[in-house]
Amino acid sequence: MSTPETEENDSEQGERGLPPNLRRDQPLVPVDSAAGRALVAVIAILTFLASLSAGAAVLTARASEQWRGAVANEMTIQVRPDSRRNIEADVARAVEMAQGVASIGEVRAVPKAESDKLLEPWLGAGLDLVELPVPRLIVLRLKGAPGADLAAFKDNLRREVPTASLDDHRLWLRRLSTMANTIILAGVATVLLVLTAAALAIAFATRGAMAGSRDSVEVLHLVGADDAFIAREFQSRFVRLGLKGGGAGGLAAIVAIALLGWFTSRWSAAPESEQLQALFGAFEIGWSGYAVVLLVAVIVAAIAGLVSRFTVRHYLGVLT
Amino acid sequence: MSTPETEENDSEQGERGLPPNLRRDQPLVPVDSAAGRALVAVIAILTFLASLSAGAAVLTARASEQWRGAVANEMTIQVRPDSRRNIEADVARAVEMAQGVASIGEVRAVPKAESDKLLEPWLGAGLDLVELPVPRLIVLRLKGAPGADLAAFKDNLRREVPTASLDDHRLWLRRLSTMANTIILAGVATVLLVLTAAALAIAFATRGAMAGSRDSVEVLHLVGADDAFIAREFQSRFVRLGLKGGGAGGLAAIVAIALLGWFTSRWSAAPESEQLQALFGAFEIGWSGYAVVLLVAVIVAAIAGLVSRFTVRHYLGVLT
Amino acid sequence: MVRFENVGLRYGMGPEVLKDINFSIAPRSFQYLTGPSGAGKTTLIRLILMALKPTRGLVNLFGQDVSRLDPATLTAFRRRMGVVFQDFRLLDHLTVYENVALPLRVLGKEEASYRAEVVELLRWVGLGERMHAVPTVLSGGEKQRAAIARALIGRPELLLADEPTGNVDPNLGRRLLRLFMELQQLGTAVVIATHDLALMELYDAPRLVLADGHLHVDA
Amino acid sequence: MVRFENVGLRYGMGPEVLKDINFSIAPRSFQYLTGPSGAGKTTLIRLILMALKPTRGLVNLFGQDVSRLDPATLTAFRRRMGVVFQDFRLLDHLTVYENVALPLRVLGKEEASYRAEVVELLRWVGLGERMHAVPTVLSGGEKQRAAIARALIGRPELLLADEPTGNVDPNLGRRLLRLFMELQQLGTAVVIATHDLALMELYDAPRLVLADGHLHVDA
Ligand SMILES: Nc1ncnc2c1ncn2[C@@H]1O[C@H](COP(=O)(O)OP(=O)(O)OP(=O)(O)O)[C@@H](O)[C@H]1O
Ligand SMILES: Nc1ncnc2c1ncn2[C@@H]1O[C@H](COP(=O)(O)OP(=O)(O)OP(=O)(O)O)[C@@H](O)[C@H]1O
Ligand SMILES: [Mg+2]
Ligand SMILES: [Mg+2]
Repeated sequence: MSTPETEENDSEQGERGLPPNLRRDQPLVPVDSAAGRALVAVIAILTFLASLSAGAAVLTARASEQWRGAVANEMTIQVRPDSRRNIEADVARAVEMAQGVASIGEVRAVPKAESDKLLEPWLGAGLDLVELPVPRLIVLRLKGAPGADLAAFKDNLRREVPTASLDDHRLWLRRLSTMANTIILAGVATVLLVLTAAALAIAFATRGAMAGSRDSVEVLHLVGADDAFIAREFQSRFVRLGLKGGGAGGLAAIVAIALLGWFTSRWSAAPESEQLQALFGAFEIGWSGYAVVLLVAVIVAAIAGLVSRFTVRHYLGVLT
Repeated sequence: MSTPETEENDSEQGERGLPPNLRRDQPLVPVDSAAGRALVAVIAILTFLASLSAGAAVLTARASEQWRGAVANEMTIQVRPDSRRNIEADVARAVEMAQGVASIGEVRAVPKAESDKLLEPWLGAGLDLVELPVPRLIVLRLKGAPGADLAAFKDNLRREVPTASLDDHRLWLRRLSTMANTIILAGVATVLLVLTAAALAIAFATRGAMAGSRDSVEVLHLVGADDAFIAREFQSRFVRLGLKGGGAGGLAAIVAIALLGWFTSRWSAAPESEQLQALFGAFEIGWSGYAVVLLVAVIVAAIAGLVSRFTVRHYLGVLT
Repeated sequence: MVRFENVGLRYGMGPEVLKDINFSIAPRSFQYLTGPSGAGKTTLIRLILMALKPTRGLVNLFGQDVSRLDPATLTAFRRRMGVVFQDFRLLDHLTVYENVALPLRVLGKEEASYRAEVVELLRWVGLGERMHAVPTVLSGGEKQRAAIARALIGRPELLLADEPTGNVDPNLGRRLLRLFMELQQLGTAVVIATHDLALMELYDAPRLVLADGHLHVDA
Repeated sequence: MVRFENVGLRYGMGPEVLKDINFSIAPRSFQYLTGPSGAGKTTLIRLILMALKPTRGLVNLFGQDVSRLDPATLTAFRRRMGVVFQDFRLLDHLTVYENVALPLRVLGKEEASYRAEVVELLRWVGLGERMHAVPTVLSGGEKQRAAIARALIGRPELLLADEPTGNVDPNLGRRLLRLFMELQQLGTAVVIATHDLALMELYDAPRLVLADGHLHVDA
């Protein structure tokens, strides 16, 4: 048994050599306790939720950018039929005028058959539109941003072809933007909410750990450790937990997003997906999306570090 | 000081009387520790998120029910203009026929001015539609569910008024339903995810508490407590924590939803809100919504009880 | 009441802490358990408490082989024993009164039925003034006395006390020894693990001496 | 080195545990601190450690009034003291080796620089075989020895030992006492709080006796 060894043994100590691995690289506060694992799990879950919300926001932002880009770079001239005028001549004149404007790149008069087709869903399929004097459309594609010459063009057009009107899709843009902004806002709000939740969870967990380690902290103080030393030990622990949780949650989110993308791409044959595709594009969040997810995970770890540092400092202040 | 009292004191014990409040109503495992508060906070946050998601799902479900109800209870007859026929006579005939059908309650021919207005956004505001032979609409409101007589009516109509066609809005219904179902599904998925998160958090916290109370559990065992007794003590603690957290989170969610409703109703003057109103109705979740929020809170508490019971039982099994 | 036959115990992959232990404890007997630090006194007590399973040999308790006990009997046996832990093992969130009343509370007894008894015992061990305190604010000796009171409150048939006087002054030690002796007279078998020679000289009783994992009896 | 002038202490709203305490500890001195259980020995040691503030009176440490110390000096003073707690206070998640090395580790020393020294001390107190174990699997006496080793490893100027032999056998107690005496010869002032009359008879030294909150010196 471990009755004390005789003094001769002590003199032999040099020859015996020292046992290897004396000090494991253990921090001074317990690391992988069950409470620590609980915190990692909660952080992972919160990171997962935050990442998914962020991903949804990015997805919507990207899709709405596409719409906005497409819609903002396009204008249409609508030529109304008028029994006293020749509509084909009016269309030709408007096309000609548009081609003369510097900031307009491409001009295409939509053939009557095509524009009839556009109206079909609204007027009913069976209607014979050939007989109907529907307005004709001319699609203009802009080069770069809308220039000042467009305003002049608008006036000219109104003067020369009174039945034509230039439409810059403001109404559509606004509707789409409201929709997209709401989704993005909800996503960002969720991210903020979840990050707050994570910060709270970490703060409470740090408090819990500190209360549980109250004795250890007192011992550390009494063997001569100063506050900075103790705070470092706690903080390094919580940053580690935060990184673990954030990493796991972020990874899970990336996998989930990738899976969802794969699913929707397989499912896109179904007619129901049309609507979603219109809203969310091809359900691809791209590199920027993955970067945002990673960013969220990193922010969670950073929050873990900051919050635990603050909590530990505060608590050490209370103790002394 | 507390040096032992002499034996004379002991014989006096009866006269002295017993001190009151000897036993506080403390459970045998610590209740309001910092770790416990951390768990309450996390549960509250998760309940809040789950309740909000559930609220959003209910909101969408209610709104979509309204659309679906409105759309499903409505049918339209479209009467196409035909240069060889008198459109007003056709409309009158179709109205007359519709009024003869048992399952159709109300029949209203949309006046030309009104149906022109419906087309305006699509054809451009400046268009003089008086000259335009646009189709005419007759709105039919059904009594109850669509009956078998409607099919007969459809055939009759086609025969007697060839320019008229009955539209039951299937396309619209499908589009709206897809959209609404997606939102509801996302809401339900979030609720499930968050409930899983809560269950996990509670399981880990119970494990943590049990590991932290390992000594207490051993002491309880050794002074003669059986597993059922110990499990009851732990479980009652965690159910209490779950109720606290769930209650706080649910309350916060109800407040948040009420605030949001108030905000949107104030904000609804703004043109951007139109779109949202169309999707979500008046942002009122109603009693059923609040009931769902409460349900979520109760489920969280129930999960806390079940999960902690299971975890404690399992852990006690491991210990012995 | 307790009988060990060729009991051996090792912790994990370590060396054998106890080897070929043979002894028995008669009802109403009184004995010391002694031996150098680390000899295995606490281990032996944990074996009797069924908190450890022997790696070999037979432990017989109240006439039954403990290796094939069902949980209900195990709990029932433990309720017939009282134990003072070397490190006290009081529950820190309960008051001294609640700690001492614990063995009665887990039996499901009404508080009113044991209240007077608990208070009397607390006064006897000198904790009458401290019964509302939680263990964390007690002095070492006060904790030890609370642990002793908890072991005695159930009037066990077998009392196991691990170093019960290590943190109290000699006067108080004598007083506590008297308490154990009274308990024995009421019918309890008492085992006191101790290093305290002065205590053992105070009241002569058989000594179970552990050394190098073996046990011999000094009568 | 330590000087108390009219020191009084009460916990919270309780009675005064210490009243009008006057004494001083000279460098390189050796003394016992004794008194019945609950007399305030541990409290007095906590006052010297600056883990408690006196409710009245003056505590002077290393020539400075402790009531107006800044945190840095406080830490520096604590590094000049070594303490053996009555309840050991080892960190349960660290091995015995790591626990004993703790005072050196918090000084920021490299592990290689103190390794041999720590191992030697552990062997001296008989924990050579147990240095990789965590405190939870140690016997009571082994924990106590680890706590003593931790207090000694930094070669403090002032050693405060609270009941350092309550859980070890008399042989080992003598051995540990010898260790304290050696330390004193190397220049440390030693205060040993104990109830153990046998120990105090082994090596005669002044006794600070606490009773009813008052302190008198038995030279
Ligand atoms: N859980 C455990 N795991 C591994 N080894 C253990 C464990 N518990 C005790 N030991 C070892 O077994 C030996 C005997 O321990 P035990 O506590 O029975 O000694 P003891 O006689 O009570 O000593 P003391 O008088 O110091 O309390 C010691 O060397 C101890 O380190
Ligand atoms: N934190 C505290 N709060 C309130 N009372 C306390 C606290 N710590 C100790 N006491 C009380 O102060 C008194 C003196 O305690 P102290 O621990 O100093 O005694 P001691 O001389 O070390 O006794 P022992 O020999 O039993 O260890 C005791 O009655 C104790 O209950
Ligand atoms: Mg022991
Ligand atoms: Mg003490």
